[in-house]
Amino acid sequence: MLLSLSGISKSFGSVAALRGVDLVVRAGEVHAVLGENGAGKSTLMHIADGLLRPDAGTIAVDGVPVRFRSARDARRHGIGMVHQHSTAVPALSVMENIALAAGWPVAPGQLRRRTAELTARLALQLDPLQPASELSVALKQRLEVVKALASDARILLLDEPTTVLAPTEAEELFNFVREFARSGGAVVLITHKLDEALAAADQVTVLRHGVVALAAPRAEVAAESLTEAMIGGAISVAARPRPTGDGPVLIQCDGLEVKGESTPGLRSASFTIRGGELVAVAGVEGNGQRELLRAVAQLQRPFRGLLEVARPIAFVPEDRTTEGLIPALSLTENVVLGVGRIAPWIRGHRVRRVDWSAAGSRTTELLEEFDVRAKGPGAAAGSLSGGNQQKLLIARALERRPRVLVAENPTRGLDLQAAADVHARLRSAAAAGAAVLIYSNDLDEVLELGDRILVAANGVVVEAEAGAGRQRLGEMMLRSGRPDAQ
Amino acid sequence: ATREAPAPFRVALITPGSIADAAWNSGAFTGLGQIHDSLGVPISHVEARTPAEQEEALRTYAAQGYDLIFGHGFEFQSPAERVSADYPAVVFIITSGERVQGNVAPLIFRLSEASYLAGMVAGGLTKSNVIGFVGGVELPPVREASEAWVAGARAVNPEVQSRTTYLNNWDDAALGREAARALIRVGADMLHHNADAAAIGVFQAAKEAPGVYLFGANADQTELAPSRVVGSAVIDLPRALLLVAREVQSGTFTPRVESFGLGSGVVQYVPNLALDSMIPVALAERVRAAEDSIRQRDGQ
Amino acid sequence: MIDPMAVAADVLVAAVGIATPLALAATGETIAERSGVVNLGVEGAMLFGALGGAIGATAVGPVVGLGIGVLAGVLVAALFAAVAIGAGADQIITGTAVTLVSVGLTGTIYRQFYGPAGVGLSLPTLSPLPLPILSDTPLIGSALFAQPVTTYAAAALIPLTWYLLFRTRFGLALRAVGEDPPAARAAGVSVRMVRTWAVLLGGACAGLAGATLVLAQVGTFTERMTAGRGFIAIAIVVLGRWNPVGAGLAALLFGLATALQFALQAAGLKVPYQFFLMFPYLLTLLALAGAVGRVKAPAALGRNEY
Amino acid sequence: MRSSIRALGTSLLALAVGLLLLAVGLHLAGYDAGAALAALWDGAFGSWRAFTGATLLRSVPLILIGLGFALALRGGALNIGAEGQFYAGAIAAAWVGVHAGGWAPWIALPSVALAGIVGGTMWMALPVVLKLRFGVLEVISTLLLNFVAEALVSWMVQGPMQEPSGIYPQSAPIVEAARLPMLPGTRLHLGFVAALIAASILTWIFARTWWGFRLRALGEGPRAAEVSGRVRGNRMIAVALLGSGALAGLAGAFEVSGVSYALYQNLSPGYGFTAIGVALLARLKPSAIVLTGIVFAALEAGAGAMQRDAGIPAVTVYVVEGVIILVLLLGDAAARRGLRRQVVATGAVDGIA
Ligand SMILES: Nc1ncnc2c1ncn2[C@@H]1O[C@H](COP(=O)(O)OP(=O)(O)OP(=O)(O)O)[C@@H](O)[C@H]1O
Ligand SMILES: Nc1ncnc2c1ncn2[C@@H]1O[C@H](COP(=O)(O)OP(=O)(O)OP(=O)(O)O)[C@@H](O)[C@H]1O
Ligand SMILES: [Mg+2]
Ligand SMILES: [Mg+2]
Repeated sequence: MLLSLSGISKSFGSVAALRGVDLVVRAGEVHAVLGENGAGKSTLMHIADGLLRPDAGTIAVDGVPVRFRSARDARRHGIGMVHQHSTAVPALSVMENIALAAGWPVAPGQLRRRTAELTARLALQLDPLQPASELSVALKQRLEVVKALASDARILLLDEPTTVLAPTEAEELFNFVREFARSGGAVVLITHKLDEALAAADQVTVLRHGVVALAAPRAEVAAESLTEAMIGGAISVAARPRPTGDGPVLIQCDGLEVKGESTPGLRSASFTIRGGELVAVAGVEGNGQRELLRAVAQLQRPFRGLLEVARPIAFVPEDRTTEGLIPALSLTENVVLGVGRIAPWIRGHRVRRVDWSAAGSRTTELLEEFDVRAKGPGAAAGSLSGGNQQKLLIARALERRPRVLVAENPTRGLDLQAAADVHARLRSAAAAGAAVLIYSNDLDEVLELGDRILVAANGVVVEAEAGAGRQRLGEMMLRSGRPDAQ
Repeated sequence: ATREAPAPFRVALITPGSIADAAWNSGAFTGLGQIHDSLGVPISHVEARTPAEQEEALRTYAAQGYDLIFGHGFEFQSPAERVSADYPAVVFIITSGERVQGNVAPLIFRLSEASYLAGMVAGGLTKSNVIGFVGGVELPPVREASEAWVAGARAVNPEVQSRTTYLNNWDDAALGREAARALIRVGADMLHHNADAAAIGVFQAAKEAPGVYLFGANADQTELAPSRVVGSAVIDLPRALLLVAREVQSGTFTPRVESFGLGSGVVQYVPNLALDSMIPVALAERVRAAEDSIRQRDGQ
Repeated sequence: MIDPMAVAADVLVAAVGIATPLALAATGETIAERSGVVNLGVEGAMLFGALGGAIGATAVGPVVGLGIGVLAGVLVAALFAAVAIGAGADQIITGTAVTLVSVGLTGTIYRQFYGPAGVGLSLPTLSPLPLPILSDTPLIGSALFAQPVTTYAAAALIPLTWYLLFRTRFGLALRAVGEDPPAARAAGVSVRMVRTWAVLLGGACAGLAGATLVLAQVGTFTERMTAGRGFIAIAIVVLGRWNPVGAGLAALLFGLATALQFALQAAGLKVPYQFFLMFPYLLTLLALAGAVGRVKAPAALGRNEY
Repeated sequence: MRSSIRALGTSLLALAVGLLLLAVGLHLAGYDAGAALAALWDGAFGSWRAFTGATLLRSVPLILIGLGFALALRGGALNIGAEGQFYAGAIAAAWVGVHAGGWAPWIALPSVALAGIVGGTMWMALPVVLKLRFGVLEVISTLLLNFVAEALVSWMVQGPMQEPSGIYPQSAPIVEAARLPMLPGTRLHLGFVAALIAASILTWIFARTWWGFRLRALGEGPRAAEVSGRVRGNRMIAVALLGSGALAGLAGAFEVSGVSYALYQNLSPGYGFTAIGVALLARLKPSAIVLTGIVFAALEAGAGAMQRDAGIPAVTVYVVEGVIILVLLLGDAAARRGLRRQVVATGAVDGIA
């Protein structure tokens, strides 16, 4: 018995995030913790990592009760954590971030060597000298994993470590995790991907509304019983409307080039998207898809080529808390900010005013309609769980009644039900006549969602033939992709 | 109705800066103390640095029934005139003031007469024929002192070149030192100042540089550098303030332009006796003669 | 009669002298700001350092004066830390209030010692300490190598601080705290602890800077004698891009501009002296616009919520 | 509601403890602590004359500059240069005021105010250009320009704008028509009303307008405001900074046309810096800025009274002022912590939550 948490309770104000939760993790085991968004998984991990102090309950390591006053105490007891959202310090380099988390010495030459060794051993490539601020979300997550593994931890807490990793990377990570457990370590794995959990775990604990809904060895549970425990029923998936594809052309680009910030960017894209279509872009991080979407969303200026996009446009950024929402502002304020001045609650022409009560009541409706779990429209956006933040972002984007909807990794970190809901929303936006353009690091999502699929490789975006499968897309993604090689 | 006993005679002083400047403001504060000691009257002091504070202080003292209010600087002139219109019975004395209006009267110190004598000594002693002056802020009395210092030196030695530096500051002694060092670098070997506390740095600079001598201002500053201070241009502020206060208390005061120069003894050139031997007899003679003629002119 | 080479050398000497307390205070403030704390109390810490230096020198001697100056600076910084870090009050107001208290307390204490109209006391000062051979280098020799010991202290402090910030684990934690306190916390760093240490180190430097003013320059204490140097030091931190080496260079630039300003006034040019007074600030602005360019402050600077 | 009452209680308690400590300190230093604190109170609030002529009068520049500081900081920009903008406004206003001979008051007064606004705005233009073109942080450019402005005003009163006799470092007095009328029965000029109006306008802008909301969003989350709110950050910050300068310039104009009636080089006792505390303590809320502006002004007014009526030396009075501000801060911090425990923490763990 390496790590045991018993009777843990934790409230934030009037929100009871955890109520008497027990979790026992033994040496040599991978313990999956499942639960819908807001179930309390991250909170539990923060308590185990010394970042939050429980209101009640005890923690024991190796059977000895401990009290963590900071993450350093947890580190001292051999606990390492991969956070759901990046905890890298943006201004520091990759290797400095690792040194900070692992307590490595800071001499640059040595540090660089150790970092290179570690990333090579884990097969998670990172440039030691790159500032963390320049890393994409996926690379940040990679760094998060490397940081946790750098400090010789015996107990690893992984809070959704694979949400934006490429499939091969996820594979490598799980290999490592299993090896880690086999050599006597203990792993807590939080994920929303059931198959992942079932493949990797020895034990499963399901949290629901802050209490343990199910705890059993992997061998004794089936996928259906897990969803049952998580949401109290089966996942409901809305019927998939048929793509019409005969609407007007809403997005058109030809020979589009967009400069990237730290990557080569987009070197060539030529396609059109009509109203009613949902187009998904597949690609390994850093191959130009990000620049493509941002150019379509009018956030980045094309460098060359033609780009015509119908208005209004709505955009859902992947980085929820810095580009999407302002954590300190209320939900209503965040909705008002994102819907913009075309909203009905904007009054007056010469001096535009905001009718806050109209905005507030509309926000209340949206929370209801999109099943955003929050205390109310006045709650701070930062107090929402990741999944609920995402639902709010989608709700807000659709509130613009967009003709063009652009979304990056739209279901990252969402639980199964929430992801299904978001998918349904995106589809119905398309069904209502909008052109929807997304990219996702999750190939399954691309395959499931896209009426048409584009593949970004090496800055070149080409369309996959209808009916292309996993295998074929994978090949296209890895192609060297010179513009003339099509 | 019964007649109230007359309120006691009270005196107030408003200084435009800290009274720990070892010069202009501290002298007035000492004077206020002497008024209290000699006349046995209640006194009050306040520091007021801005026009807003200065007018408020004048007005408040007047409203509180103070009989005599010293505004210690020319900047009190126009606010005092405004306040005086509402409190005609109160006497306002403006040191370095401009003119008489109602019960507002200036008290003028011709420190420049003493600075002139200091300049004469400097002009006679300089070996480099360069003399320097460090000013705090270019206020009228400061500029007058600096001009008189130069005129005095030229009167003795037409070859003399003068250099003047302003700090825009009365507190920063380290800057005062740098200003003086810059003057010394261009050859100045005789220095004078009117920079209150900031001038302490001037003394330090002189102490560090061989062959450089200087002249104090406002008070006898020999103590600050006994081997380098040749003399000081001194205002006996306490004495002047006490004189006026006496008059006002006894009811004999009539508003007038009261001006103190060498003749009155309120302004003096005080030599450092320890360095007397430095000064050639002929030069000493000329300075004494100049002093006498100024006194006489004052007397008329 | 006047050798321009000698004058130039002397201007450099003055520049380094003027720069010394600024560099000391700015280096300390760089440490504090790198940890995310902007301490406007440096002005107060300098003043107390100056008074401590004066008292120490009166009682024992100039070297002890330096020590007491440092201690006084640390005490002022501790007051700031207690309110701004301990209680989490706004840093800017706390710094202003601490400076106000320091101006008042130093004045009050000084008057208690030396009377209400405080006579300037004459203290033994630290005379220049020429380094053999080096100080004979033409032009820059005396500017760099014939200075009081505090100038050498500043010169040593700058690389030491650089090492502390960029080559030690404490420095790494400190920078992390200044950029992203929640992330630093997730890495196990105690934000309050690190910030407190940073502020105390800053206070020590400011105290030394104040003592330098008294013991290496003026030779006495006067009320408000720091005259805004603490605030200039904060500008120098920005100009130096939150890097101790940059701060040292920026302090030198500022010292040079001030020394030149006085040299120009003393040269007797017929230009209103106010334009010379503007010179150091305009030069700094120019440097900011030209050579220095875009800079980013530590992201969590001035923020208390973590 | 309950929690805010408790918060108020905490800060009052802190205030009481702080004042007690202060009294003990003064007593130990050999002063009559009772008389000192009584004088502090009397000088600030003790009479209608003191309240209007000392406290409220001083609060005008503090409120105006504090509002300007809040305006810029709402958008995330720090204007440390109000002192300079104040002087620029004062110079411009004095120039117009001196040359307004023969104008009717209803032309002269608005012209003087406008001149102040233009002066303050122009003085802010350089930092804005430097920020937009060269990325120079406004914190430092505005700060440096304070020193330049001080030298400039010193030159003005000894050079081009010096009074006709050429002796005194001050401008000629401004004409009668350019002098702000006093509120009846007081020495408080009309600028106070203008400050209250400015506060209400700003309240309205922040609370009700689209522009004001987006400015706040920019300050709270610049990336999100630009990406999700399509706020053009630089443009908006530029406008906010210029507005900030305008308010400081207006304060300078009022000081000339309502108090000193001429340009002096020491018009401001550091309003620009005190006002930062005023705005921050008020959490940038305009209505609260009026209140904290009056509190800080009262402290200054009371400081004078402590010297006058209780014989406390000016330097010692600084200690009293500083300690009271620290005590206010501690009370406020304690109250806020009480509140935080009540309300759901916002963004406390964000980034790791
Ligand atoms: N700092 C906080 N302040 C207030 N409420 C919080 C805070 N952190 C979490 N909560 C609330 O606690 C509950 C549990 O949140 P937690 O982040 O643990 O969920 P989760 O299971 O990790 O969800 P997800 O899968 O979306 O990451 C949610 O209702 C959330 O809103
Ligand atoms: N939330 C949003 N998502 C995507 N695009 C948006 C969003 N809000 C505005 N836009 C687009 O950004 C551009 C600018 O929008 P808008 O004119 O509303 O902004 P604005 O700042 O109010 O403009 P101005 O300042 O000129 O009045 C338009 O092309 C608009 O369609
Ligand atoms: Mg979570
Ligand atoms: Mg527009």
